[in-house]
Amino acid sequence: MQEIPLSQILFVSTFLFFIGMYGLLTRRNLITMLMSIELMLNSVNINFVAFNKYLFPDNLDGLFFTLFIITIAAAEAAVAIAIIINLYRSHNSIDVDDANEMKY
Amino acid sequence: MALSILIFLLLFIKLGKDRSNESILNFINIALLINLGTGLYSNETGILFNGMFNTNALIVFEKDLLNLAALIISMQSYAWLRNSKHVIEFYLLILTSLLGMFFMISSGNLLMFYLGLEMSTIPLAAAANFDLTKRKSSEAAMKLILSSAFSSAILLLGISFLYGTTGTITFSILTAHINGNPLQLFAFILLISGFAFKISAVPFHLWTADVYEGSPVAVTSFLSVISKAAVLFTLVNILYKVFTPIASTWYLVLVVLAAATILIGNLFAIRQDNFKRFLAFSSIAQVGFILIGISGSSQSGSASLIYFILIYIFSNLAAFGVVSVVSALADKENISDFKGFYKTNPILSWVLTIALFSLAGVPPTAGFFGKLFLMMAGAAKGNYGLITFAALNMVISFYYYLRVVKAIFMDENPTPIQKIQVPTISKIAMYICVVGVIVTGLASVVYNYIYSISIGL
Amino acid sequence: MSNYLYILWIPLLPLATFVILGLFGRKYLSGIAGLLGTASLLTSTILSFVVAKQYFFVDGKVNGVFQKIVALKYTWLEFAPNVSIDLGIIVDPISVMMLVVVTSVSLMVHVYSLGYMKGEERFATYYSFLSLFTFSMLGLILSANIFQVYMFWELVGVSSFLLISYYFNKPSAVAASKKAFIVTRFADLGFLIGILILGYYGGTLDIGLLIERFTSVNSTQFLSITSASFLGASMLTWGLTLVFIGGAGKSAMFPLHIWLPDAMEGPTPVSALIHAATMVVAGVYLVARMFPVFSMDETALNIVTYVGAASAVFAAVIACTQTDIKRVLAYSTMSQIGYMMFALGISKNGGESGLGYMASMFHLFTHAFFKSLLFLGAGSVIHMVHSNEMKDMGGLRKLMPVTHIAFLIACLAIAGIPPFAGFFSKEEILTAAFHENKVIYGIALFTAALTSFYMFRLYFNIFWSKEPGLHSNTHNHFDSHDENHIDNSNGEGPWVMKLPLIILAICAVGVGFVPFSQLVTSDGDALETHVDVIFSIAPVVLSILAILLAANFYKNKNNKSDKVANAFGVFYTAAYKKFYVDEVYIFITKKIIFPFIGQPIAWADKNIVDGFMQLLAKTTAKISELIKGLQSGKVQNYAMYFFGGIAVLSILFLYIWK
Amino acid sequence: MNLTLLILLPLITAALILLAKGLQQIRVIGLTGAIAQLGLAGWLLKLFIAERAAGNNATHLFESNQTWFKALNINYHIGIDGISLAMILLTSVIVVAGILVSWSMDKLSKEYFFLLVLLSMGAYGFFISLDLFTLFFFLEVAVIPKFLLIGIWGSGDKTKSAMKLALMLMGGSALVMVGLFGVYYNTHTFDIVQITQQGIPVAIQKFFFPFAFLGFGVFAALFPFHTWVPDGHASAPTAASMFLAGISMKLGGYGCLRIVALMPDAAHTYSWIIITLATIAIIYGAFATMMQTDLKYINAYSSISHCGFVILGIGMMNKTSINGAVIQMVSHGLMTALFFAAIGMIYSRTHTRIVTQLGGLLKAMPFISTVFVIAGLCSLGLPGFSGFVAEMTVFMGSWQNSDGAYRLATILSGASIVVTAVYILRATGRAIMGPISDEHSILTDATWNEKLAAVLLIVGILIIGLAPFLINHLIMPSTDAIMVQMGKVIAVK
Repeated sequence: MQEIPLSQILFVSTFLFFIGMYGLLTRRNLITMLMSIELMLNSVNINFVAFNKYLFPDNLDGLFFTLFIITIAAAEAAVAIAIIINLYRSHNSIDVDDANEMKY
Repeated sequence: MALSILIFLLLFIKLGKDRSNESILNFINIALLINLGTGLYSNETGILFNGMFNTNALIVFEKDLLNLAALIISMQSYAWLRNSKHVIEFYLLILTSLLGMFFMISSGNLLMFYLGLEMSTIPLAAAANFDLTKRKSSEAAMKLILSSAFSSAILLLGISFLYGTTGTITFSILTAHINGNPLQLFAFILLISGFAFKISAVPFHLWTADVYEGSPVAVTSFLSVISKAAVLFTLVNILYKVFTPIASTWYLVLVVLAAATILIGNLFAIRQDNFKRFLAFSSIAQVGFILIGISGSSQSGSASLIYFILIYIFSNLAAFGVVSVVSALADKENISDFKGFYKTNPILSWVLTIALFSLAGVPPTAGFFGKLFLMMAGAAKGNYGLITFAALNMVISFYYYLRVVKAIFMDENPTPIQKIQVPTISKIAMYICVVGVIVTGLASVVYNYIYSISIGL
Repeated sequence: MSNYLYILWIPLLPLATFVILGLFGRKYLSGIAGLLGTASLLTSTILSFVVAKQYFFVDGKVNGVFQKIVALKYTWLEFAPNVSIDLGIIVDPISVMMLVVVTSVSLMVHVYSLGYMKGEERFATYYSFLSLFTFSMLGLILSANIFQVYMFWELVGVSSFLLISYYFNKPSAVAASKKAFIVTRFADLGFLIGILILGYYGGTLDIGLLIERFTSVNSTQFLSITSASFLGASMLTWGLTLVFIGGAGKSAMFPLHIWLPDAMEGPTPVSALIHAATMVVAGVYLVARMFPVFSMDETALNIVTYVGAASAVFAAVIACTQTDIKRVLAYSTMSQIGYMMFALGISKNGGESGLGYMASMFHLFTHAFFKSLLFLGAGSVIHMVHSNEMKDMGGLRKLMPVTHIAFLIACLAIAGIPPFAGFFSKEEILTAAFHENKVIYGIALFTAALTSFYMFRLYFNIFWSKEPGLHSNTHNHFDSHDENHIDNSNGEGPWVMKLPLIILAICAVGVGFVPFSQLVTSDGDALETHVDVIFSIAPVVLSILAILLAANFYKNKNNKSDKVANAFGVFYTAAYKKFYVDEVYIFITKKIIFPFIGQPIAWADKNIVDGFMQLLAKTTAKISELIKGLQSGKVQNYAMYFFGGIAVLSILFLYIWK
Repeated sequence: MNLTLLILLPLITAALILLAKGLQQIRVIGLTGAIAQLGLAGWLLKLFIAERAAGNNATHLFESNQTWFKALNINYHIGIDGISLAMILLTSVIVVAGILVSWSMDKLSKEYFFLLVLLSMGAYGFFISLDLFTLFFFLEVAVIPKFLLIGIWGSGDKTKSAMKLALMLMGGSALVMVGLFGVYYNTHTFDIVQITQQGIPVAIQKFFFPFAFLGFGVFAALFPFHTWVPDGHASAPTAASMFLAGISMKLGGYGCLRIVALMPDAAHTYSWIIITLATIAIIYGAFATMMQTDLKYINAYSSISHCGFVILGIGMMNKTSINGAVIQMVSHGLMTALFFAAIGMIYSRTHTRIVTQLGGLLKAMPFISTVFVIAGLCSLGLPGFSGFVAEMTVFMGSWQNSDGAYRLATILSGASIVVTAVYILRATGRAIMGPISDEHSILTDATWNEKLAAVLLIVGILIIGLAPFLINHLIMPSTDAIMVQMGKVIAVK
């Protein structure tokens, strides 16, 4: 079996990233937005792994980084969801556009 | 280093027992004081985790600044915390994020830096939501967490590209591999945007105002002073140490950001009525000046940055101190509420006024020196167009600072804020700030020390 | 020559009086103020007579020529090396002559005022101002430095301002004082620039040096000033003309005369002192002082001549039509000064042809006495009648005999009837004119005739024309005189008012016989003059005819004069309206300067210059309003902007500035 | 002696004022402090003259130079020459007078006197600085007190005027700042003395001179940056107006002079612009004044016109004219302070400043009216008062420039003295003379403190006016030094 070239993987990751961004910018539901951010983070993970595997296989910086990203993403998500829950308590909705009292 | 451990210690001590808020608060403040003291005395240069965590005189000094700020903030928020149920949690969050900042400042590679960044951000998002019942508070937290997550995603993308092009995440090695090819530049821009988001430089600043307005005053001041300061320190470290090969590029980036930041910050600040929001935009404008200073990319550049941060801590916290007391005890947060403030609360008014003058950069307050030195550092590059632009923007900033002074002293108001009984600790904090504001400038020894320890390009 | 240093006391005494009265007069000294002032002035007068004796008859002459003696020179303000204002005292024929005139006339006025101003509320202030004026006038006379002249020039102006507006709650007086000050100020500007020019080219402000440098034809200064020219005229001409404008302003030469008639709003003794005898001749004095320089420049001299002549006849014509007696006198003053001016204008420097100079000074000398006499007489009349208008007077000869005689003498003197003083001086002037310039001679003759006509018109209107006692004094009372003046019982007033009249009357007869040509000449060298009877016939006869005409018109009440007036028609009204010069001025100031310069500037300052600053502020605010949409409050837009920012930066740095 | 005393004394006074209790204590302390300043200044004068007599011909006397910000080579370098000494004397006199006229200021008196003293401190510091940084520091120190003084104790549309004043002055100082940076980065020092020794490259001068000069020009009410003057002065309380016109505007003139001395080549290049602006200011100010009806506006606009003479004298760049400029600064300071004092006294009694509503005040309040008239006469340049000396010296000096355009400028500015006469006499004729209205006829004359203040200022005016050689001897050597360092001593023919 022959290897998948780096470029294609990078393409996938970039694609993923922009999907994530698209989701973030268009979706109204906070949870969905959070998920799209996760997508972006994952695309970054793919980057790291790919770089590490293809370009610099001799040390594991990339992999470590990925691990840490995953952990922190989890933490972030946890806090974010907590906040969203609280937001739901106060606003009775998790639609992002309902939360725009503060402007200008 | 020592400081961080200390923090953890007193965190765990508090977790178990439950005391009356006052005692806890006093205890914490004392602990923070000790912490600050140790910080001032521990001055060793060292490297841990093979270069992931390093420290030296400069970094220690920066940490001391942050400790000082943390102490002042906690003293000021006394009035607010006294009758809140979650004191310990609050401190847990705040101090964790402080610790995160320490990691970030003394980080030796991108991974450590990223950890520190997140460690400092996420708790703050939670803390922003601390007024659990307030709608604004939760909205602010939501905005903060979402946009910071987004920004860190961008940042990570940048880092990943950087890694991809250089093959390392260690600063010391990184420098050698930077050759300014397009992908690297792009990565760098992503990285800078991540920073710009944290220090809320235009156009990455939009979350600032809302979050500042929504979150509790203590958190706001923490955000506006400490987290900003920490990120700026790191930024300078990275720019001056790591990205030296593309200095010409990042100089231009900084110029663009600075100009935009000053202008937009000022233009928005003119209109604000909510005091926290007003301070948010004013602090944005301040960041613009700081960026000018950094762009000087010289020893005096970084020195003036740190110097300004010190002054900024004093002056901004003095302002926030007054605001927090007023909002906690009189539940007023609008500038228009401050009309005729002088009649009822002369002392607070003077504190606020001096703070604002210092922010505006009026002698003999320290702000004058701070701003002037930033500008001087920037002028070293000979880019007088930018300097003139900034100087004229200072006039705009004068307008809105003086507007507040005008409200306090000159405007008539049938129902001014009633006399406020300021708790002793907060009072002490304010006095510390005021003294700082006045002394830091005139006593040149401060600046000279900072200069001696700070780094050039 | 420091043995003239005591001259210093002559101006200093009045100054001291001024200071003392000015500081403490109101409160403590209001009783003795008059006496104090008079006493100090008496001393100065005596001193100045001593000076005159010493200078003219003891040691003024050095081998037959009167010297210019600089008795004092103190550098007061140094602009630059050897360009400085030096306070100095110059002693030469004209200054000594003026010393005598000013001090004695001023003394007379001081004495007279003791009665005339008695009981005034601001009696002390009045005397302090009088002293101030006397001081400044003396200072002006003694100035050895042209800038010093300018200083005292201004001081004279301001003291005249203060005295005219003495009745400060009387709007017309205030207006008159303003007018006087501003018009003369305008002229002074010319003077100042003239000084700057002369000083610049002369390299000094010292009059002696200036004269010395500008009269030696091949001195570098003279060459530079004559070679430099502007608008076709040499700088010398410009400088002198501008200086003359200054003089013309003070001496009320046409067209800068408009302030003089209004200045009559001041107390009458003041008019006698300032606006008849002393200040108004300052212009003549100035020209005489600079005469050697003037004589180097034909153009300037011609200007002097024709302005003088024009003013002389112009004023005389107007004088014939006025009904306010003080105004008549004012115009006659103007006309007489015109005489002096053109006499200077036609003169040459030194020798026989310097006759005009001598004549002019002589006329100045005599005129001072009889004109002040006329004013004081008029003052007595007004004091009694409480009105300035001829129609309120008449037939007073019985009621006030002394005044009547004095006034008559003065009229004869000014009309140039021998052997009164005016005759001699006027004679000299006519002779000079006859020799130099026939046109001027004609004008002079005509003016002389007019003079005697209007003077006697005045005389008859006051003292004859009606039957004694018929005059009504119920007419408009001076609101400046309070009750104790209004009753007629005091007749001609106390002896302090009569005495000066008598003394001056004697002078008006006597001073003609002063051997003036021996003493005051352009070059200090004595000048032989002889009264040529044949020559004198024409003017004298003319004057007498004019007097008879006046008698015919006005001796008894009749309407001949009105017929003549109607015969002249438009011309008469024009003259009566002073040829509308005032109107022109008012038009220029009120209708042109204020609305077309002042108001636009004031408007522009509010709306354009300041408006621009306002606009900046407004625009800033506006912009911040416009862009507030950026802060939409929607976190997704924030992310969008974030992304946009990255995009912009990337484009900038990856494609544009790479 | 140690010049720092000049700064410490006001500081101590201010501190004591803060500690004092009650109006009586406060104002007594304030007055004592002010008189102490006056004494100090006088003593300084005495020492100065003694030094000079002893043959000490150094440009600056009583120099002292401490390092301040070592890293940036910023020094606290102070010292005085004749010009600064004249300015210091002026300041001290005006401070005393200002404290005296605000004797009965009962609204927030503590803050009021505190700010006044602070302002004076700024002025002193400014005048003794020989280091551009220190100079700039004190320049800005003197701004904010004005804002508060006008905004809190002012009258009319006070906050707007205060804001306008503060912003425009700050704009000015911003420009100054840029200029100073330019100088700094091309000479690596802020020290005036050093800079004059090593000189500044001409190209640099040409680039940065406009910044610095216009910056100070804003303070000196240079056209078209003068619009803060009328509103500011009109709204300010009496003492503040006196300080503003008497001291602050002098900061500008003094600064301009120093800048010209620092960058003579650039100044020479741009002198025609400077002179044009100055001439416009003179004429324009005079005519604008003619149209005013509010006494304070009259004086404010006339200040614009008079300060034009300062700029004119500086722009003409010869010894005499610069002498004139300095004398004019002092003279105008005293004169305008006197004027504002008189206006303040009138206003506090009649509660109106509109000329047409006044009249015949001479009857009710002879002293105040006399003061007013004296101020007026001084302002229209009557011999015997300082105005005459100053303006004549400026004329004389500027006339030395034989260039036609400069001559024209001189003549035009000379013409302004006529206009001055017009508006002064209009004001006097309406307000002081003429018939008095009944409700004004019962008003009282000046109180002892007002009299004292007025007399003090008048004495100052008279000293200059009657014995100009005194001040001339004081400043002449310094102007000589300036001319030498400008390398163009235009010897008067």
